[in-house]
Amino acid sequence: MLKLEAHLPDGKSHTVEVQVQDEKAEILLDGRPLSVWFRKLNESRCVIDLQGQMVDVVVHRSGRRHTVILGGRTYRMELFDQRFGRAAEEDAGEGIQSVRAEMPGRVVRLLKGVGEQVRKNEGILVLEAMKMQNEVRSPRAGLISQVAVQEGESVPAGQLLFEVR
Amino acid sequence: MLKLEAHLPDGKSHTVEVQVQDEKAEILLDGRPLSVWFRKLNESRCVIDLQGQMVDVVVHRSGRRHTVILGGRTYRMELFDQRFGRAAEEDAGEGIQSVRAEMPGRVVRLLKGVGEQVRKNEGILVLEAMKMQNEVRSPRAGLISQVAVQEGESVPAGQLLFEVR
Amino acid sequence: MFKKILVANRGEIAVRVLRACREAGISGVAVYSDVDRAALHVLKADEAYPIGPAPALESYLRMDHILEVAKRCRAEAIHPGYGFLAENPEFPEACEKAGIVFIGPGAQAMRLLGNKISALRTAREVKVPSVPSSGAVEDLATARKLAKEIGYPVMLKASAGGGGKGLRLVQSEKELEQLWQITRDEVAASFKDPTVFLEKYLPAPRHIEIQVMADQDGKVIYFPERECSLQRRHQKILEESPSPIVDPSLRRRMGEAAARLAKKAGYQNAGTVEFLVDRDRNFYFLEMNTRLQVEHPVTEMVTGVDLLHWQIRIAAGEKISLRQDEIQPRGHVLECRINAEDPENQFAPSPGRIQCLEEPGGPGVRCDSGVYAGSEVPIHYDPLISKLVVYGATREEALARSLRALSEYRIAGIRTSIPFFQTLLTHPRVLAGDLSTELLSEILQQPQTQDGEGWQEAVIAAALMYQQSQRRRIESAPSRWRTSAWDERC
Amino acid sequence: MFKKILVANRGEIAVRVLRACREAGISGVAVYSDVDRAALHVLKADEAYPIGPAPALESYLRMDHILEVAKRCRAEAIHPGYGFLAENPEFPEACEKAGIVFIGPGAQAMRLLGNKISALRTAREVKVPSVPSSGAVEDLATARKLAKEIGYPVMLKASAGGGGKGLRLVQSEKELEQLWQITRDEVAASFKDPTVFLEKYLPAPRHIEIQVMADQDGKVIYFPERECSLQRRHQKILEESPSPIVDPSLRRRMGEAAARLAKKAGYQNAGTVEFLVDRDRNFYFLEMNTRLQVEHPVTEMVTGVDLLHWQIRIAAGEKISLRQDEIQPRGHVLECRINAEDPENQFAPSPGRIQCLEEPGGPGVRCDSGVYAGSEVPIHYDPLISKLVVYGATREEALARSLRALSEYRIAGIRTSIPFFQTLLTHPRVLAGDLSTELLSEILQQPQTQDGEGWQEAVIAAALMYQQSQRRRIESAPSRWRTSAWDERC
Repeated sequence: MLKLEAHLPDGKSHTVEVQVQDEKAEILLDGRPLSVWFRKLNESRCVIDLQGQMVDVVVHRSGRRHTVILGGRTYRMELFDQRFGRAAEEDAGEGIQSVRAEMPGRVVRLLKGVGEQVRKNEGILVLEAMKMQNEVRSPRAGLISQVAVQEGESVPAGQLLFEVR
Repeated sequence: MLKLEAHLPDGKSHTVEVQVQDEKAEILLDGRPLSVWFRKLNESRCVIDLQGQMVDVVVHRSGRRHTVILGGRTYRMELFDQRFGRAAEEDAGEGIQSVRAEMPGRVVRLLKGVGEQVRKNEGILVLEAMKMQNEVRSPRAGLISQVAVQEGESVPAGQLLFEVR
Repeated sequence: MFKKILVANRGEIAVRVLRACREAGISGVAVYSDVDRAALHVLKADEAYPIGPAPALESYLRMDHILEVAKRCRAEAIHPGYGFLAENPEFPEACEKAGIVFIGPGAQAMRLLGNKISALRTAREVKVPSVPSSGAVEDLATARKLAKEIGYPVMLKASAGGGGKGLRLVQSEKELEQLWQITRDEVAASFKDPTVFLEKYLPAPRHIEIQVMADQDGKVIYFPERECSLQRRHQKILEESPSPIVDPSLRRRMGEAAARLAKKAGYQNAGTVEFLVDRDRNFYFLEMNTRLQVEHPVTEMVTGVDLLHWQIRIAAGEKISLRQDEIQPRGHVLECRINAEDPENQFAPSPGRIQCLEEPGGPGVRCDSGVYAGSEVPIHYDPLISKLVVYGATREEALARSLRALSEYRIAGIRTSIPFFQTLLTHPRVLAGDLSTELLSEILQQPQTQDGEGWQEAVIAAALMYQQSQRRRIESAPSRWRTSAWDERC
Repeated sequence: MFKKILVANRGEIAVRVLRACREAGISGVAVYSDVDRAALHVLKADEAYPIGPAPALESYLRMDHILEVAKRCRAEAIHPGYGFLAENPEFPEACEKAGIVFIGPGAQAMRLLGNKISALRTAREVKVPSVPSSGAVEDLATARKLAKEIGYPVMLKASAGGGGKGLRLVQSEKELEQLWQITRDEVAASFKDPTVFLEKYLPAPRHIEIQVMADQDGKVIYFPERECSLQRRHQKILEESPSPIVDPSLRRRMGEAAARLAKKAGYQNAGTVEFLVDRDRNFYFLEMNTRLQVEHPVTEMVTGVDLLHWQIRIAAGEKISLRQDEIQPRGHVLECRINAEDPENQFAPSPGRIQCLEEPGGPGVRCDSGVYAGSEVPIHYDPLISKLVVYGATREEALARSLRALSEYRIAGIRTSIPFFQTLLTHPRVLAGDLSTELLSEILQQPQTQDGEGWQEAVIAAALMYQQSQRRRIESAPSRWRTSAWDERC
């Protein structure tokens, strides 16, 4: 049985254990047993019979992050495989937190500088991509310990933008 | 360089050799060299730059048989990989020729029996599937040497229907 | 209004009904046979229940199973779609007994109009023209007189006829005299009943039909005609509205005739009155379809009226609020029925798994599809997988746009009638609107010339994709067994 | 008619134009930047040519490259789409010099109407109302007098203003007296030019626009209005026709005003006159868009007229054969702009590869898409990937159907604004048609409540798909390296 931990955007987490035999899946969701019919259509799509309601589901995965489209609605979550444990960086609620560019773009404006105190969700800089400007915010309250980019600079995806501690 | 022989429905055949490096493909079509840009999108789809016209192509393969949808038109062909040679049964223009059910269905009527002389494309039996009746025809002129099914019988795909020699 | 509707059908029509339910805020229930467990109509439903094995007789035709599901899930109404149980008067009766609303006409009207003889009688009662014919004719003198009345050419037919026997086309009185005795003898030899009669011969008629809608108060409205002359083995394959030969006056006369018939029969909900139309634009009642038809989207697109929504509203007791004069055609609409069949192999069925599916889009294009990428087209049901319905400001624009849309389809895994439509919609007689119920078989008898263009590109594409698959195979398959497994898979 | 047209654009609008070309039997030529080599517009074209690197300044904005391609492939005309070069008067001039027809207005009309001041002057000349305002005001006494003429509330504004500085909302004469000197001082301190003036304040106005079409003979027709009040940062995101507040009389008056302006400016081809409409249904000229707009399909669907085909015909010298009274709205049409952006993260751009794409279908649904499954959404261009245009017999039906259609989208690989529309189209004020240009920012300020339903099913689905991927991984990956490679890929 594969055991996973699902982290939802509302901060809650749940355990889910799955075992699949042909098109039958046995599931333990937070310990509650469920039995569902399940057919995988391709890499990103499957059909699940949820006791009378048959739904087709699109699941897009990027590392631990999963986007699930179900019944026309979009759900996001992170899945942690209990076999591998949770990566250390993810647990780092304390200490230095690095923020990287989610996509390539251009740094239009710096709103905060090194040494400034910031609140959680406070805007630190403005990135432009696809003709839109977007504030990149601090994931936590703290002190800006590094700003790794300059105004006007173009950054690739994954580039370190700033650190807060 | 991979060397293939393509058999078209009009009876003509052509040789094609391909070599691919990243998104550049070098091709010899009946000895004529061509260089095209090529990007595979997924298992059944690709985009090819045919010297100014960019086309997306769907290729569906079932063994040697290929169905190609290109520019909204459908092309069919068989491809023979020169490394493996051509299977003996395919070369059998002479001798006994077996005809199998292309899809599951029900035998509605037998039109010919064992020992009857038939012309090429003459109907031998009628198969029903999807509320439609379809004559299965003889691939060549000759004598019906075996009829392997009965009227009213349901047959799976691939089931031997009859032999003509 | 209903809170929950069960759809007693599958494929594109079940999807159509379920979409209407969702748009009306009604819960939609699907039923499915074993092979349809992951079919599109099941996925579009709010609830779905199994009703039996694949053969329709054991599932979609099982009234008892369907009604049991309806009762269990507390559906208040059932929509039958077309085919299966849609025109079986026992079904509305069984629904009534179970306290469930049948979305369609009552059993009585269905019986009256479903039977050709009583339908014809009803049509005559309300002066809806039908193909002129004599009663039984005993002797040549009477035959001569009646043939003159009907007008040549006429058909000399055995009352008990069938299979083309005892059937003669008679062009003139002289021919009648020559053929009378021969036909009599042939009929006497072929059938128990030697009676013959005369019927007007319609050379190359058109099939033109009128959609009607009637509410529970007996208000009947009619819609602009649909022409469905292009048929293969009596199966419509291309429909359009308006008809290239119908003018406003004929439209009104046909519409009023259809409405009279529906009213006389006490008809409720959606139905279609089919006519044959001859070269002089006379129309003759053929039969009535007591259900929503495959080609209903043509009417929806040309009038802007949603027939499904009205079907549901009427069944729920609402009155038709549309005025007859509000229902006007705008532009021109064509429908191609996309079947899972192989036009290059006598339209043989082509069931299987759809590997890749991309449907056309953009202006004026409506796809009513019953399949999706990854779904199975089973062998057990009819081959219609999708309807391509296309609007144009003019017939010419609708034709050109249909061709554009057809060229956008990408379907792999099964064969479809799409290449056939690409040829058909460029045929001079189709372009000219010069249609008849015989045209399609004439076209199909002509050799289908496939020009040689494009094969080089196709060969290159196939070779490149083959090469790619081989590359992967070589990299990932260490054993001979792997190689074979791969061959199976593709 | 032209034989070949080059489309100087990308994305959904290039696809739209190329579809029109195909339908008209015209060869369509695409141009593409390096990142767009396999983009949908390239695949829809009969020919395609590269014009430079990804940044628009080096490709789609390079007139010289585009004209060189046009000359080389012998295109007779160029369609600019919207954005990029569409409203740059130098482009039609350069086309003319190169002997190529520009499908759009002439450079002169474009200049006249593209400049706000000369456009406003032209509007006044033909009595098209604009927002009432004073000239420069020197003293409080004059201000009092002029404010009374304009009518309260008024805005007190700096001529040189910008960024909200020197901008005061004045509700009454008493307020004017209080604010006059403060504002004057602030303006004098903020700007070199201390001039202030008064302008009528329109609280929560609606954005309503009129599509016009003019041929080379100067015949101008107008179309039923589009309401585009729902905007985010001045970007329209939802458009509809008819407007919930426009009646036939207002429609005619706005249409005639727009036509007068186009005629006065010697306008040719398609254009749109934008108005603000206040609560008393007074309309005020805002600006004119001298191109085809993103939201043109709304008008096409509500009138049945193909604007693209007419654009091409007019550019080829054809006269408009449509009569003004033939152009009538039927039913109701809504358009949702589907963007590659993340509505749960301040609408951050979401470029990337589209892994899976299924678009809605069925009755009343039109998708104008610029992407396909497997295509890349690059970071360099605007985030519009598709437009969902939906027809209903009524506004209510169009809203319900839009929600149904939105629920049918399946897009994986990028994030889109679809979930946002699913919330927006259930907002009471949107349902009531109680719109204004300020509504969307009000809605966005409210906390977006996401109810907790469905997460169990989502977690189960994600876990099952993860399990399946692990199964394959375990079976096929013998080494640690393989495992990491797989992780990268997913």
